[in-house]
Formats: sequence, C-alpha cells, structure tokens
Amino acid sequence: MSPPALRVRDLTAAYGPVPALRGITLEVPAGGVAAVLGGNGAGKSTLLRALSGVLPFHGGAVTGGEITAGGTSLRGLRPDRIVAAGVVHVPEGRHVFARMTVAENLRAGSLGARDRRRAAEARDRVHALFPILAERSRQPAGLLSGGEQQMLAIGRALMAGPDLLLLDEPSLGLAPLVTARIAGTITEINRYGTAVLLIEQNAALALRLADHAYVLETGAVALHGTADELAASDEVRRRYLGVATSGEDEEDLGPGPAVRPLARWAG
Amino acid sequence: MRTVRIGIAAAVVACLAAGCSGKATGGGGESGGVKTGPGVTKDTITVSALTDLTGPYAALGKGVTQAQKLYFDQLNAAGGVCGRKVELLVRDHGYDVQKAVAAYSEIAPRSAALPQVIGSPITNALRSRLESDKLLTIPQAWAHTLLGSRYIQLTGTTYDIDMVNAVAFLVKEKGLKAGDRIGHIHLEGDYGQSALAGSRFAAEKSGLKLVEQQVKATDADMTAQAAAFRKAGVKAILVSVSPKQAASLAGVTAAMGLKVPFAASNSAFAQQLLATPVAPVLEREYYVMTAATPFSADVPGVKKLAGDYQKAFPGQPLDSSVFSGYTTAAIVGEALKKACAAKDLTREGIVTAHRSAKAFDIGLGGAPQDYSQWTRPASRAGYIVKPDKAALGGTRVHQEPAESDLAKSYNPPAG
Amino acid sequence: MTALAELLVNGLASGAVYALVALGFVIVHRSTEVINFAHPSLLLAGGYLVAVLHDDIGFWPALGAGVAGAAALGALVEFVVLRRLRSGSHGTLSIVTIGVDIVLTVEIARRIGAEVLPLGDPWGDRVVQVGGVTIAQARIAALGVAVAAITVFLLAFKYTSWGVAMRAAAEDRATAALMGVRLGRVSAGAWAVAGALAALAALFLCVFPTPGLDRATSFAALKALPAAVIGGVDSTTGALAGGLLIGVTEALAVGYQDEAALLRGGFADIAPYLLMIVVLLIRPTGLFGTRELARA
Amino acid sequence: MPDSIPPSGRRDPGPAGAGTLADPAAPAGVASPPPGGDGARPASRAGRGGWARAAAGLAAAAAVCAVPFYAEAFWLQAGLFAMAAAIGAIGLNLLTGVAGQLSMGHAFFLAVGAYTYVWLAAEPERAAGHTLHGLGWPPPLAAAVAVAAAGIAGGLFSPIAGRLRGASLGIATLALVFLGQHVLFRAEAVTGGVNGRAVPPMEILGLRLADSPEPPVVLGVPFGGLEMLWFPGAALLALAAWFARGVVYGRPGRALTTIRDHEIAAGAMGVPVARYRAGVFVVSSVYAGLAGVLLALVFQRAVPEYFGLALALDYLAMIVIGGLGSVGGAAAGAVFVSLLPQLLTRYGDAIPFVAQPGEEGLSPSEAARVLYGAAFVAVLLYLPRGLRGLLPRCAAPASRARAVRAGDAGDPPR
Repeated sequence: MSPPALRVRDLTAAYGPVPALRGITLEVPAGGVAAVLGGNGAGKSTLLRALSGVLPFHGGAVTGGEITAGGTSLRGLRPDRIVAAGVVHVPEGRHVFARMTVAENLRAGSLGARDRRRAAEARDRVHALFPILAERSRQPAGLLSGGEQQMLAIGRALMAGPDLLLLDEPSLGLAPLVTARIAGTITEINRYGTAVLLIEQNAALALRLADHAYVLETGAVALHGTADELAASDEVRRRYLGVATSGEDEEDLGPGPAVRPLARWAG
Repeated sequence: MRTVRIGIAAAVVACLAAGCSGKATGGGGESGGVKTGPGVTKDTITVSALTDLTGPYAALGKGVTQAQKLYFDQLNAAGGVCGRKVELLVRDHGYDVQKAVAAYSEIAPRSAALPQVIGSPITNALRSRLESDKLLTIPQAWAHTLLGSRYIQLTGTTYDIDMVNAVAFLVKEKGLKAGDRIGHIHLEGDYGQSALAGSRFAAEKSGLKLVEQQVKATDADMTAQAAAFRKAGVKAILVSVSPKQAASLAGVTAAMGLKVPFAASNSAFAQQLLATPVAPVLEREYYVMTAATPFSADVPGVKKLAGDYQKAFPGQPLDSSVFSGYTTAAIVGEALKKACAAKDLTREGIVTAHRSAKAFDIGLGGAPQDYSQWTRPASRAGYIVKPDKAALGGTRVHQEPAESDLAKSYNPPAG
Repeated sequence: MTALAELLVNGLASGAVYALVALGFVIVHRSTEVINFAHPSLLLAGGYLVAVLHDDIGFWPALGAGVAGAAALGALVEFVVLRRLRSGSHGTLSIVTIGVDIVLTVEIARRIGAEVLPLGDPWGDRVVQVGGVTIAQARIAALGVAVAAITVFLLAFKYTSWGVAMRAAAEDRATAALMGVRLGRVSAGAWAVAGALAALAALFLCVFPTPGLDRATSFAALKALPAAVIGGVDSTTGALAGGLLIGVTEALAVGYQDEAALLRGGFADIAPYLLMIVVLLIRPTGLFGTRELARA
Repeated sequence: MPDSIPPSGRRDPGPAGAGTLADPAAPAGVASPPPGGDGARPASRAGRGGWARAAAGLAAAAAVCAVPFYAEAFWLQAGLFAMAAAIGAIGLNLLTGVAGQLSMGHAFFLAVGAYTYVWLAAEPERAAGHTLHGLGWPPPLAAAVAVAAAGIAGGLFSPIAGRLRGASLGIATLALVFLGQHVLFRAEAVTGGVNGRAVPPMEILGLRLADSPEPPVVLGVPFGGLEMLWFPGAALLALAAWFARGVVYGRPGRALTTIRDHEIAAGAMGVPVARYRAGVFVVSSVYAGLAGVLLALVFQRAVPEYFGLALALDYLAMIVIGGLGSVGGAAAGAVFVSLLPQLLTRYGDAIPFVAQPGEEGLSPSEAARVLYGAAFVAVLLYLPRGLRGLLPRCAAPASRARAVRAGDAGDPPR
C-alpha cells in the first residue's frame, strides 16, 4: 500500500505565547478524503496554515510534531517546497488575485508546479472541470461571483498538479445551489486520485464527502472516526449537524439542490 | 496629592542644594602685562573654524581648512603671537544649522576668534551670539546681507559688487549697450539674492533689461533656463549658481548655438569643471569675478603660498578656497599681532585691533582692503579671471583688480 | 511656438529620465508594497561605478558593470535587510529603507568627494536641430531607453512567469506563497531590477546637459517620487505618465517664469509636489493606480 | 468569522503591535522626566511601588533641576535641543507609532510653530534690506498661539491625510516639507527669507529668558538664557510626556491602535475613524508646534534652511530608534538622534575610527550619519521595540497576550 497522502503526528503550533494547536494527530489516506470539523476558533485554519507552511505570514509558528506527505517530511519547509511536494492549500475566503485575469490566476497556480511543461494539460483539465473559467478567462478575477471565485481558487490550486488538496471552507458564503456544485467538483477531483483534506463548517456536507473525519476543539482533536461513525454520533449530531438528539435520519442530505440549509455554528 | 506637594518641595530643596556647584564664570584676566579673554591662556591662543567637510560645501571647506592650518603652522613656526602658540580648533557641521549652533556653543567659550565660518544660513543663525560674544568672525560667504556687524568681517568684494563690476565689464569690453537684454541665472538663497541685488542695480543704471532665472541647489540640468535665455535673446549671461550648474548652462547654451559671454560670481567656478566635457566652452567665453588672486598671477606672495601648500598637502587642488582660507587666517593672525602690541588680547581688543586696518595688504595681490568700517564691503575691486587648463589653479588673470565707476556709485543695503 | 515646442520636447526628455527612476519605485512597490527610499543611493551607486570604470574598460562595459552593480546592490539590500524583516508591516519596511539610504549615500558621497565625475558617454554635447528645436542627443537616447525599458517591463509583467509571480505577490503575499511563489526571489528580483533602472537613470542624469556625477545627483530621485505617486505607485504605465508629466511641468514652469510672477523664484521645483497633492486629492490612488476590483 | 484565537496577518507583530499596548506601569523611558507626581498612575498601584516611584521621580526631578548649575553651555544647549526634539518626537510617535499614519512632514509643523511665534512676538524691524513684520505680542501669548497655529495647520491638512494610507501619506507629507520651505523662503516679510530672523526671547512674569550683559547670579552661578530656558523646557517636556501617556494608554490610544491595525473593523466597532485620524494629526501637529517654539528659543534665530527634509527624516529616525508607539521610546530616540552627531563631533579626536577634520577617512559628521543610519536599520532588525525594548520589565507576558488579542480580527481582505 502506498504511504498516506498526509500524516500528522502531535502537531503543536502557537501565535506568540498563545497556543493554537495542541498535539494534533491525523491522517489522510492516499486518494482519500478527510474532513476536519470544529467551531470557530477551534484551530482549523491554523492547522491548514501549519501544513502549507504559511503560518509565519499570520504571526504564528509550528512548535512541535511531524508532518509527512507521501513519505516526505514537510515540517519547516518553505511554502514553495511544500507545493513542490504536491500539497496545495486553497485558503479560506478564496483569495483570488482580484486584479489579475482568470487566465493569469490559473497561470499563477502553475508557478509552483513540479513540472511546468504540463501546465497546458492542467489548464485543460481545470477548464473541463469548470467551463465557466474558460468562458471568463480574460476577465479580472475580482469581477467574478463568489461561487466563480471559489471555482477559480480550486482550479488555480489544481494547476500545480497536487497529490493532496487542502480545502478551507469552500462553501463559505455560497448559495446552496453553488455549494452543491462545489461539492460535486470535490468528489470529481478526488476521483482522479487527488487526496483531499477538507475543512467545513457545513458538517453535513463534509461528512457526506469524507471517508474520515476529525473534530477539533480548542486546538486538539476531540473526536475522530469514519464519517459514518461521526455522523451517527450524538454529540456531532447535536453540535455540528444542528439536529435535535432524536434518531431522525440524515437521508435527505442527498446531492443537489435538496441540501438542507443547516444552522451554522454561530457564524 | 500629598505626594505631589512633597515632590515639589523636595525638588526645590534639590535645586537649592545644587547651588553649591563650581560652574566657571568664564575666562579673563591678565598675564605678562597683556589683558586676556576667553580662548587665551598663558601659552596658547585658540581660534576656531566652523567648517563644512561633509556637506555641499565640502570642497570649499577642505581647501580653506587646510590653508588655515598651513598659515597657523607657519605663524607658530615663526614664534607665534605674544609668546603663545595659535591653535586652530576645527568643527565640521556638514552645512547643518543645528550642528553648527551646537558646535558653536561648544567652542565659543574657549575661542578668541573664528577665522572660518562656512555657510550663510549658519552665519545668520549665529549672528546674535557672535555679537554678544564679541567674537571676530570671518565667514566664507560674500553676501552683502552679512555686512553691518562690527564682529563679522567679509573679505574682499561681496557678490553684488562682483555683479556690478561684471555688468560694467560686459558693457565696456563685450559691447553691451542700453536696451540689450542680459540674463542672470542665480541660486535661491543668500548668494543668489545678493548677486541679484548687484545685477539689478547695474542693469538699471546701464539701461539693460535683466532676464532673471532662479534655480534651486538641487537642480542639475539647465536646459530649460538656457532655452529661456535664448528665447529672450540675451546678449550676455551673469552666472551665480553652483559650479556644476554653471557647467551645465555653459554646455547647453553652446550646444544650442547661443554664443554669448558669461560673467560669473566667484562661487560659480571650480577647477574640477576643467576635467568635464564643457571645459572648452568655459575656456572660451567664461569670466569669473573674484577678489581672490589666482595662483597663476605674477605675485611673489601667492607663488610662495602655492609652493608651500603643495608641499604641505601634495596632490590637493589649488584653488580659490586655498587662497581664501590662507588670507582669512592671515587677517586673524594680523589682528592678534596688533592686539598683542596693544597689550589687549581680549575679544574686544582683538576686534578693535582688526578694525584699525584701513588698507590691509599682506603681499598676496589684490586691492588693499579697508576693515575699519563694516557697513560697506572691504573692497570694490576684484580680479576678472578666465578658466585655463594650463594655468596653475585653473584660472589666469584676464583683468587686474579695478573698481568700476558703476561699483563706486553702488551702496549695498547693509543687513 | 518654437520655444514652446522646445520646452515640451526637453520636458519630455527629462521626464523620461524621471520615469526610469519612478519605474524603479513602482517595481519595488508592486512586488513588496514598500516605498523604496533607498532608491537614491542605488542611483548614486550605479552612476559612481560607471564614472570610475569608464576610463579603464570603456563606456559600454562600464555601463554594463554599473547596471549590474546597482542591481546586485539592490538585491543585496533586499537580502541582508528587508528579508530579515519579513514580519514587519509595509510602513516599517519603507522606513527601514530610509536608514539604508543614509548609510549607502554617506559612503558613496564620501568616495565622490567634491569631484564632478564625467561618465564618458558617447553622445557628448552633440545636439539635434529639428525645425529650430534643439535637443541633446543624450536626451533622445534617454527618451528611447526609457520608453524601451518601460515597454519591456510592461510586457514582462503581463506575459512572463516572473511578471505573474510579481503581480501575485504584490496583490496577496500569503496566497502567492500558497501557489509556490518564492517571495524572497520575487522581491530580490524586483530590487535588482530597480537597481538596474536606477543605474540607467543615473547615466542620463549625469551626461549632457549636466557635466557629470556628483554627490547631489541622487536628489533627482526625490523628484521622481512625486512622479511615481502621480502615476499611481503600483502602475508601470503610471510611472511613465507621471515622469513625463513632471518633466513637462517643470520645463514649462521654468520656461514661462518670466511671464508669470507666480512661477518665479523656484516654483518649478515645487511644482511636482503641488501637482502630486492635487492629483492625490482627486484620485488618492494616482492617475493609473488600481482601485480594488470587486463586485461588492 | 474565521478561527479567531490567532492574530491576523495584518497585525504588525513587530514594533508597533507589541510596543503600543505594553504594561502601562512601565517606566516612562530614560530621557523623559517622570510625568509630574503620580497623577498618571492607576490608584491600585499606589502601594509601596507607588512610593518607590515617587521617590525615583523626585530624584529625577532634582537631578534635572541641578543640571544648569553644573553643566556648561554646550551640554545645556544639547539638552535643550534634545528636549525640544523629544517633544516633537512624542507627537510624531502618536501619529506614526500609535495611529500608524506615516508622516514625513513633521518639520513643516515645527516650522509653523517656530515662525508663528517669531512673527507674533517680534517687533517690526528692518534687517538685511527688507522690512520685517511683527506684532510685538507678549511672548507667552505668542507661544501659545503659535502652538495652536501648528495644530490648525495640522487640522487643515488632515482632510488630505484622511484620504491617504501608508506610504502615499508619507510622500504627501513630504510634499508639505518642500512646499513649506518654499513659502518660508518667499515670505520674507514674516520669516526674513534665507537669512532667517532673530527670535525674541521668552519673557515670563517680566523675566527675560535670555543672555544679558549682567546675568542674574543664582547660588553663585550666572544664569544666562540657556540656564533659564532649561526649567520651562523640562517642564514642558514632562507635561507633553504625561499627556501623551494619557492618550496612548487611555481610550484614544486603544481606538487609534485598532484603527491602525484594522480600520474597517474599527469602523464597524463604532470608532469614529475619520474623527480620530484627524484628531491625532492635530495633536501631533500641536506637539510639533511646541517643539518648534522651543527650538526657536534655543536657536535664538529661525533659519528656513533648517526646516527641511533632513529634519523631517531625523524625527522619523527618533521614533523608530526609540521604539514606535512608546512615549519614553520617542524621548530616548530624540536624545540619541540629537546628541549623537554633537558628541561625535566634540569627542571625535578620541574615537579611533573617526578621522580628524581635513584628513582622509570617515569624518565625525559622516561617522554620525553612518551610525545613525545603521542604528535605524539595526533597531528595526534586532530591536523591534526600539531602545525602549532594552529596558527591563517591558515584556510582561500579560501585556503581550493582550496585544495579541487586540490585534486579532482574522484575515481581513486585501
């Protein structure tokens, strides 16, 4: 069996004197999808920043633990090395380069690719995945709608040809219809062999997409298990799925527009 | 609040206690029958230079300071003054007013005279202190606005006189006549304003129309000014800017085909320009009005100075700053000698001795200078020199010092 | 009419030199959002290298050495000083460049001393006459080089990976890092390019109609600062427009000071700053500066 | 809302963020005399520590009072320059350090203060060929109005300042310096043009604070202008520092830091952003005006040349070297920047790497410039909190935690 796409052991991180992650251990199997759930301030974004090496940009630092991706240790590497190792992070809030065109955004995504000659190939794949990006290729990215920007952010990350995609709140601020569309794409991306570590406040969505899930509370893993186990757990149901403790089933979380607008954790 | 009151009381007590200090109340006294003041001890007389070795006038400052060192070394070698050695204290202010004022308050209490102060703004900033400290001061600046103080001695001609003489020269030798236009490019500030006062007076008296162009010290390219002069159809150009700006102007006007004579203030030429591409233009039609004797002049004292200086500071440029530094040091030296003879080496005594010189001449060429009054320039006659690569010091005499009739009728408003 | 044409042409030519300097400010600002107050010292360094080398190795090699040297110095400053301050805000980084400028300028000025150093350029004091308008060959060269340099950079920004990386970094450093953009390399590259442009600008500031390089040459860089701001500190086109505008304004203010009392007494020197304040009042981001593009 | 314990990328983890919200009981800094008794301290602190502090304050006050009895003119003058610089630097630090508005135009407001005082207090006179206006007001009134005038000048500029951020603001204020100097050179009737103009001495209750031929002798020491100016100078500095500490550590300081770090968030929290931004500009100009008046009095002559770019950069250097956002730091930086060149010039003979005037090598002025530039860079690199960071007791963990939290607001849009 190939090594896991990501293995994190006892990861700790802090912003100055304030600890933010306390001993996180998790794993994303090769080609798998894992989700991280948790409330505001639980340390979810910090976790992804620590993995992609940009924590120093936010005034924080990894203070201990191990991170390996496909057998390579990522801890202490510069962000560009991490991208080169095949781990690409789509930040929360999308952060497309608003003043650059859609095509240029995609080009920026290929800057850290291991093999830049395959950029054209990657772009064709992204265009196939998100045809709208091909249509709007000459428009400034700042003029796209929120959903289109999210597609661009994901497409841009795919340009580097990642083995593991770190997705931070892809559904944030999007209409249910768009959210469903994005969810569909994530599955699609995963089908091509790219592992995904997904952070979502929309726990129902996350648990539907993921095989494994972890629940973070105040910087530590409080619960973990397979998505089904967690979806069935009372605590998760109560706290993250907005469901009263009854045995009401979750079948109506089916795909498409039928997604129920879930109560979001105090947003 | 109680604390505050106790605090105030304690502070007052502390202040009173502080009174038992031994802060000196300044020098003064008598030794060997000679009255002495600050800066004069049993065996030394200290004089000080506030110079610019690191700012925009570093070239001037270096030449002046070295020449003054040379003079005082020679003076001391010849036995000094009143049995005392004369020591030159040098402070570099880098043309910064605050540094200069700070340096002044450091050196003034132990100085008998200031043979060098570089910078008009600095001299102005120090003026009231110089007067209340009664220090004989010789600024290396020639703006007429510095006139009017018993304690401040400008040497030679002032910029305005130079420009009056320049206009007279252009009329007489270059055929300018009433109704012609004449350009004057000048720096903002004291130097330019003073020169402008002279050119305005002379132009009006001679019936010339003056075309003024003011530039800032930081301007380097004189194309626009040259174009403006050409447009105005000037027949000659007066130049009161920095040497580098003068070179730019001369180069551009020549390239534009505007062939007119230039008459420049003494600060608008430097020997270094003869190493630049504009040298041929400068050698052709550029005249510099200066009270300083050029080193190529046939004056024995100046030839000796050139030799001594080159021996003491080999490889250093020999230009008007050297002459100026040496003569200003000599003025102070002579004043000290006279004061010694009068047995009064107090500051007032030194100034009185200096002010008794009605026709100062120490064999370094130029017209004799009258230091007995301070509301008029010490002299109205200056050399007219021409740049010349081959000449020692880069210039040669074009016309011996002469006072133009125009200059005789001119009275600068004293500051 | 000829006089006006001459003023305009010469204004454009000196404006082109300002534009080269302004472009240096803009490139550093675009990639790092830092206003590079050390730019004047890079300019002085480039000019100084050309001045001391041209006698021994000829003008063109000396120019190459000056450009390369100033570029290296720029990259060195970025590497030794700015990179260590990565966590600092843009304001702090801008301030630190003032300190760098002081140190470098003192040292180079000390070496220059009181001299006026000619750069040994091939144009000399030759001028071209076109219909009564006189213009120095060196100025035509300056105009040509400035337009060429700016075109090259515009294209490079648009089409090369380096340009895309630089624009991405300028817009959002953290996200650019997530894309695998090597920020250190981008900003060192920007500093190097700024240094190279500064050396080119130094060349044209020191050849005819000025006699050569002296310690005050770097003041010209301060005039380019308003040029960069007028154009918009993050716009390359703006640098060109701002530079030309400043050059023309200055030339006109000098040329007509005889006709209008307001223009007299050194008005030309503050005109760039007045113009800048007016532009900033109307458009705080400058003429070509980008406003945030967003739907909301 | 994103994860919210961590601070955001926008916070300046370096100098500004940490420097501004430090322990309010931290010492005021090496140079500033303690701010008048204990009025500025919270009551809860007035225990044994309070007495110790009061005693230290008294000792410092006594030391300050004793200086004119011992120090020679050079030191008094240097000290007075440093006091004036400290007042100006404290004001600039409120604007740039605390509120994050980069100003390179402080010299302009100093000039407004200095020249307004000269014009109001001077009698009309003729000098250097032109007539100089003057209103002949009593000097204390003239000084007060001059300080106010600087504040008004700041108020007039604040609409422009309000529209600009960061470096653009810096460059716009730089324009003020150039425009201001241009006007100073032109307005000869008021400023005396290039030659500048004599500054009428201060007169308090009939006592002229100036040199006189027969100086009054206090406890055996003749009191000239510098000796007499020392006391009001020190008092003004103490007052300025005390007031600034009130601003920095009080509500306005917190509001300003929030605006600096997160303008949009500050607006959303109900902080009147525009009013605060304009307000701090005015306050900082008032400080500059006060510094300008004091400088003019020490100089005895106001010369336009002085109020140029170099001076503006000096002030920026002071607050950077001293520590952005801190009152004591600004004062320490002011002392460092204004004394360094003077000391190097005076004692240059004794320092090995410094060449003698007229010799080859690094001259004292150059050495001072290099040291000052290097200090500028080194402080930002290695001492993000400035000279102030060297003081013990400043890095209390509690205050750092607070600084971190205060700086937090997730990841603002760029």
